[in-house]
Amino acid sequence: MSTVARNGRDLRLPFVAVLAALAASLPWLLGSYELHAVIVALTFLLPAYGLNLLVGYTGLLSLAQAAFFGIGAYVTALLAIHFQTPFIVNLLASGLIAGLIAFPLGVPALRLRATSFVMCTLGFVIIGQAIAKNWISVTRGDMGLESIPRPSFPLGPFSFTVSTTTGFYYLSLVIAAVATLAVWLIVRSPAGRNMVAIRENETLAESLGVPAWRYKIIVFMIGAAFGGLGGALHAHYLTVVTPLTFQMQYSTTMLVIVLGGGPGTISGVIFGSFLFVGLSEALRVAPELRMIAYGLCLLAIVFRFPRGFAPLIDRAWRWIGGER
Amino acid sequence: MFWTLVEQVLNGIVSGSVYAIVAVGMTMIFGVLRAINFAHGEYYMLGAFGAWVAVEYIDLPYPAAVVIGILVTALIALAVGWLIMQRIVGATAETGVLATLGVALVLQNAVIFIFGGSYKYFNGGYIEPVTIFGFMLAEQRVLIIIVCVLVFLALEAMVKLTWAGKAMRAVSQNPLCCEVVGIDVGKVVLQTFALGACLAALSGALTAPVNVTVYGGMGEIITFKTLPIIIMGGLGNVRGTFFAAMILGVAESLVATYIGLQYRDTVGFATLMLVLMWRPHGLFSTRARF
Amino acid sequence: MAFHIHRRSLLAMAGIAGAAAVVGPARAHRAEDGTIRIGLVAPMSGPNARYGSFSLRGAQLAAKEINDAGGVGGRKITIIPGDSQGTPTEGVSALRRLIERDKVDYVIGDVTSGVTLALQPIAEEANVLLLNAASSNPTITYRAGKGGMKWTYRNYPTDEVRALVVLKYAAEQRKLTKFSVLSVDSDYGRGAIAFTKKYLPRFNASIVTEDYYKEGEVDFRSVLAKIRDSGAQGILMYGLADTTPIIARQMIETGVAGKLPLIGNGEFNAEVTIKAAPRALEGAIEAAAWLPAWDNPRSKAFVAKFAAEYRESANNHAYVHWETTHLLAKGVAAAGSVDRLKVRDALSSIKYESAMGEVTFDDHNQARLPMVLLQIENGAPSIKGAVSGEIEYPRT
Amino acid sequence: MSAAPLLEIEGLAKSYGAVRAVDGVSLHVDHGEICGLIGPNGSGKSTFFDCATGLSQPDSGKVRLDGLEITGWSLDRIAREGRMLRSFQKTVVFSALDVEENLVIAGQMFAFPNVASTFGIGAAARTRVESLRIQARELIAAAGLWEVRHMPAGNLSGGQQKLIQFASMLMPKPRLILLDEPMAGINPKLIERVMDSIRYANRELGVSFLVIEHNIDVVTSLCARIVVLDQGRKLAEGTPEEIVVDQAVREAYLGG
Repeated sequence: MSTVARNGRDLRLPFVAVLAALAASLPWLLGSYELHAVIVALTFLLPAYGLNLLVGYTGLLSLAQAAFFGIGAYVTALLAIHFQTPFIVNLLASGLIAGLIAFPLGVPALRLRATSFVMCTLGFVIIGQAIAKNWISVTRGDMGLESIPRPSFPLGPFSFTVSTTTGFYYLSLVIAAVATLAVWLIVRSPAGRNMVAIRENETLAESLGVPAWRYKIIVFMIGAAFGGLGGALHAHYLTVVTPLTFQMQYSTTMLVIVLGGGPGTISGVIFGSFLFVGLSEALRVAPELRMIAYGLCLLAIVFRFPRGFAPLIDRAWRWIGGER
Repeated sequence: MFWTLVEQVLNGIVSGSVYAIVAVGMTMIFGVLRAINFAHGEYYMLGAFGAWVAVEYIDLPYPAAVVIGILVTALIALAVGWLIMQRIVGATAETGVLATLGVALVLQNAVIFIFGGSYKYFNGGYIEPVTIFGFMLAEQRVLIIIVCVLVFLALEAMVKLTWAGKAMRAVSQNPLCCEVVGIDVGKVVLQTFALGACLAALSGALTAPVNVTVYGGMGEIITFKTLPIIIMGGLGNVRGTFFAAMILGVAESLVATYIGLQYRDTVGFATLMLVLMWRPHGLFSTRARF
Repeated sequence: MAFHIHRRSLLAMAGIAGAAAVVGPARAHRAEDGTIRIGLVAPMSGPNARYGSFSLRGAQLAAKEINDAGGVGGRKITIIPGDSQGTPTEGVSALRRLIERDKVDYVIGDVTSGVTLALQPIAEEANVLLLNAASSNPTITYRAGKGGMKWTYRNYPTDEVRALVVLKYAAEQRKLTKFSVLSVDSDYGRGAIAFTKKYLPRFNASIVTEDYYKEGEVDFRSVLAKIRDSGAQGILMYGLADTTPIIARQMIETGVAGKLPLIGNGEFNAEVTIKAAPRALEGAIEAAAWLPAWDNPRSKAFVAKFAAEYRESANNHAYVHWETTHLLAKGVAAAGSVDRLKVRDALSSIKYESAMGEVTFDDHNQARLPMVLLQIENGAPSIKGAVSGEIEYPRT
Repeated sequence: MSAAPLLEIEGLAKSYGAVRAVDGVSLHVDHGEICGLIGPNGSGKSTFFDCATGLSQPDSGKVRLDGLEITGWSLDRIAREGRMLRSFQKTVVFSALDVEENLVIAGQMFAFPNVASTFGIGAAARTRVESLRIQARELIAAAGLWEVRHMPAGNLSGGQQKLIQFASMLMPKPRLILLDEPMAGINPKLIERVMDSIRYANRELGVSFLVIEHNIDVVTSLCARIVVLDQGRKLAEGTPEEIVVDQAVREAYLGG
C-alpha cells in the first residue's frame, strides 16, 4: 500500500483492543437501564443482519422480519415451556424453523417485483399476528405465553443460568459476535459476491451463470433464520411472548436500522442498531416530543446520509489506520 | 340467504368506497414518485382532525368543516411535499420508505402532542339511517358512495382533459422525458402529492361522522388497508384502484360474515398474495397509468 | 508527528468522554427533595396513545389533587411518564429507565396486558412496586402475590366475576339465552368470553356466532347484519370505550338497535355513547367498575374536575389511573414511609374507600373491587345491584 | 470435431401480442466459427437472441447446443451448464464493483460446482477464488485495463466497459459467445481493439461467436458467414461477399 498517503502509525489494532475491552467492561460502566438498551440493540442486530443480507446485499426490500422474529419467539417459548429444552437448542431450533417457514413463503413472494414483494412481506407480519391470535390451542392467543425460563446451559458440573442483566448482556454479546462472524463469512464468501452481483444487476448476473432465483430464496431463508434467532433471544429476555411480537413496528425498526445505518455493510448495521435504539432511548428525556423528534432525526439522516453511515465509518476506520 | 349476500356485498361497496378515495391518492403519488407513501393514512387522519377542530373549536357546520379539513391538510401536504417529497424524486426506493416513515411519525405524534392522544368524539354529519332498496344505511354513507363516484369521474376527466392531468400522466410514465420537453417535474410531483393528500383528507372528513371517534394514531390502520389495494389495482392505475378497493371491501365484508371478523384485517393481504400468485403484476395493468 | 500525537490523544479523549458520558448519569443520585416519584408506563405515542393519554391525565389529576391538599405526609407527588408505545420491548425500556434514571419509588402500568406481563419480572428483580390499573389478563395475578411475584398488584377487576354476573342477569332477569359475541380481539375481549363460556351451561345458554374486532376497527355493518339474522337474543360485547359508539350507531343502521341489547362491558353507560345512539343502547346490560354517572360525590367531583382540566370527558382508563394514584398515596400514608417494602405491606392490608366502595387486595395481590351491574333505561344507567366476588385461582 | 453444429436453432418463433417478433427462424453456428447476424431495426434480432439464450422463452422452436437440447432452460442455466454466454447492449458491467470483482464474479459459477459450495469458507474455496483472481488479472492486463483494475467499473468509459464485459465473458472459458452489438456507442479507435480481442479469443481460445452488429464493415471483416433477418424471418444467408450484393438485403435495408 505504498500509494496511500500516511499520516501516522496504524492504530487499528489498539483501537479494536480498546473497543473489546470496553465491551467486556460495559456492565461496570453502565447502569442496568443503559445495559438493557445495549441488550436491545444487540438483539435487534440479529434480525437486522438478516435484513441486511436481503436488502443490503441482495437488493430485496423486505418488511417480513417481524414475522420471523415472532416465529422465533413462539418456537422458543413453546419448546422451553412444553419440553424444557435447553436454551441453545431453543435458539437454534428457532432459527432453523423460521428459516424453513421462509421457504414456502419466499417461493411465491420472490417472483414478484420490488413493490409487490414489499407488500407481500408486509402481509406475512399481519397474517402472522392473526395466526398467533387465533391458533389458541398452541399459542394461547392473546393470553400469550409467559414465564419463559431464563437461558440455562446444562454443562454437567458447570451448568449455569443466565438471570441477571449483566449475564444477559454477555450472552447477547457472544451471540451477536458469533452472528457477526457468520454474516462476515457469508458476505466474504463467493456467494456473498454473487449476492452483490444480483443486487447490482440481476439479469447481468444471470447471464454469467449466477442462479439468481436460488440465491434469493436461500438468502431469504438465511435472513428469516437470523430474524428467528433474534426473536428467540428476545423472548428469553422478556420472558413473555404475545401476538404483539408480530408487529409492524418491529419490522420498521429493523428497516430503519439497516437502511439508516448503512445497507450492504456490517459496520453500518452495527452502528445503526446502536444509533437508533440509543436515539429512541435518549429521546425519552422529552416524552411528549419523543416520537416527533425521532421522526425528524430519521428525516435528517435520510437526506444528510442517503447511503447510511457506512462511508463515514469507512473514513474513520482509515483515519485510525493512519491513512490520510 | 341470497338477500344476506346482496346486503353484505352492498356493505362491502360502502367500505370499498372509503378505501377507494384514500387509495387513489396514494396510487397517483406512487405513479409520479415511485415511492410507497407510508404516511398516506396520516393525511386521512389530518382531514378528519381538521374537520373535528372546525366543529369543536370554531362551531362550524359540517360541510364547512369538511372544507376546513381538506384545506388544512392541503397546506400541510404542500409543506411536506416541498420540503421532503420533491427530494424523493429519482432517489432510491429505500430513501422513499425511510422518509415517508419519518413523515408519518412526525405528523401522527405532532397531532397527539397538540391535541392530546385521547380519542375525540366527532359531532356532525348526516348519520340518520335511510332505507334504499330495502337496505338501511346512514345518509352519510350514501354521500360517501356518491362522492367516491364523483371523485373517480373527475379524476378520469382531469387526467384526460386538463393540462395538469396530462402532465401527471406524463411524469408517471417517464420523468426523464418530461424534463426534456419542459414539464417541471418537481411542480407536478408537488401538485400530485397535494391532490393525493387532499383526497385522503376528504375520505377522512367524510367518514369521521360514521366512525364517531377520531384520534392521532388513526391513520396507520388506513395506510395498511390501502397498501394491498394499490398493488392489486396495478400501481399508478386509477381505474384499477377503484375496482381493487371494491373487491377488497366486498371480500372483507364476506369474510366478516362467513368466517369471522377477527380475520378481516388479513383479508387484504391474503387476497393480495393470492392475486399475485395468479397474476404477479396485479389484477390491472400497471401500464395503463391514470 | 505532532498530528500523530494529537490523533492518539484524541482517541483516548474520545474513549474517556464516552465512558464518562455513560457512567455519569448512571451514578447520579436522585435529588433528595422529598417528592414521591411515581412512574407511569403507558402508551403515549403512536396509535395506542388514545389509551395512554387518558391514563396519564387521570394520574396527573390525582397527583395535583393530592399536592393541593398538602401532599402525602408533607411530600409532594410527581408523575413521571414512560412511553411504552404498546410494545413489550419499549415498555421494558421505559420501566427500566424510570427505575434506574428517574429513581421512581413506585410504578403504575401498563394498559396493554402483553406489556404488563413483560414488566412484571423487571419490577420483581428491582424490588419496585408495580401497581397495575388497566390490564385484564388473568395470568398477571395468577402469578402475583402467592403466585410468586410479590411486587405486582392489580387494582383492576378480573373478568371472571364480571362475566358470570352479566350472564346471570341476562339469563335470569332478561330471559336471554342465545348470544352473539362481538368483543375486542385482545386478552380482555377474548378472556371475558372464555369465562362466559365456562358458565354458559349453568344457565342453559348458548353462543350462536362469535366475532372479535381488531382495535381501531370502524366497520361493523357486515358482522351486525350477520348477528341480526343469526337468531341471537343479545350481543355479548366486552369492548373498548371508543368503539362502543361506533358499533351502537351501526346497530341503528343495520336495524339491530332495539332488538338485540348489548351485554357486557365497554362504557355503554357513558353519556357521549348514549347520546351517539340512544336507540341502540336502550336495554344494554353492563357490569362496570366505575361509571361517570355514579351517584357518589367523590366520583362526581372527579368527572367535573377532569372535564374542566382537559376539555374532555373522563373515561374508565382515566378513572382507574386516577383512583389507583390515590390508592397508592393512601398506601404510602398508611405505611408512614416511602420505603417500598413497607408500602407494599401497607397495600396488602389496605382498606381503601374508593368512589365505588371498599377496595382490598387478596393473597394474589388482586384487588377485590366493587362493581355495579347496570342497565340502560330511558337513556340513563339504572343500577341493578352491586357485585363483588372472590376469584377462583387455578391450582398450580 | 463432432458432427452436430455447436449451436443449432430450428424454427424459433416468438410473438408479443399480435406482433410476431420472430417468425420461425433457423440458424446454426459451427464449431470455431464467427457468425454474423444483421438486419434492420425491429427485424427481431434481439428477440431472437433473448429466446436463444433463455432470457425469454420462445413460443415454439428448438435450441440445441452441441447436440443437447436446451430449449426452455433459463438464462443462468444455459450460461452455467452450456458455457454459452451472451452480452447486452445497454447493461454491460456491475458499475459499483471494481474491475477485478467484475471478472471474478463472472468466473465464480464455473469454478464452483453448485450454489451450496459458493457459501464455502474453507481453504478449498479460497484457493478457487484466488485462481480466479489470477486469471482475472491476466485478462485485465491483456485488455489493457491494468491501471484501472481497482476502480469502480461504472466510472470508466463506455469502451472500457465493453472491454470489461468481453473479458468477463472469457472468464468461464466459454464455448460460444453471443454478442449483442459489441461496437454500439464506442469510440472508433476502440473498435479495432475489440475486434482484435474477438479474433484472439476465437483463434487462441477456441471460442465461437454469433455477433449482432450494425456496423457492416465490422461484420464483413469479422465473420465468415452472415445471416440476415427481416421482419422476424430469415432473409438471406451467405458469405459477406454474397450478402453485400444480395438484392433482397439491399431492399430490406433501404426500403424498410
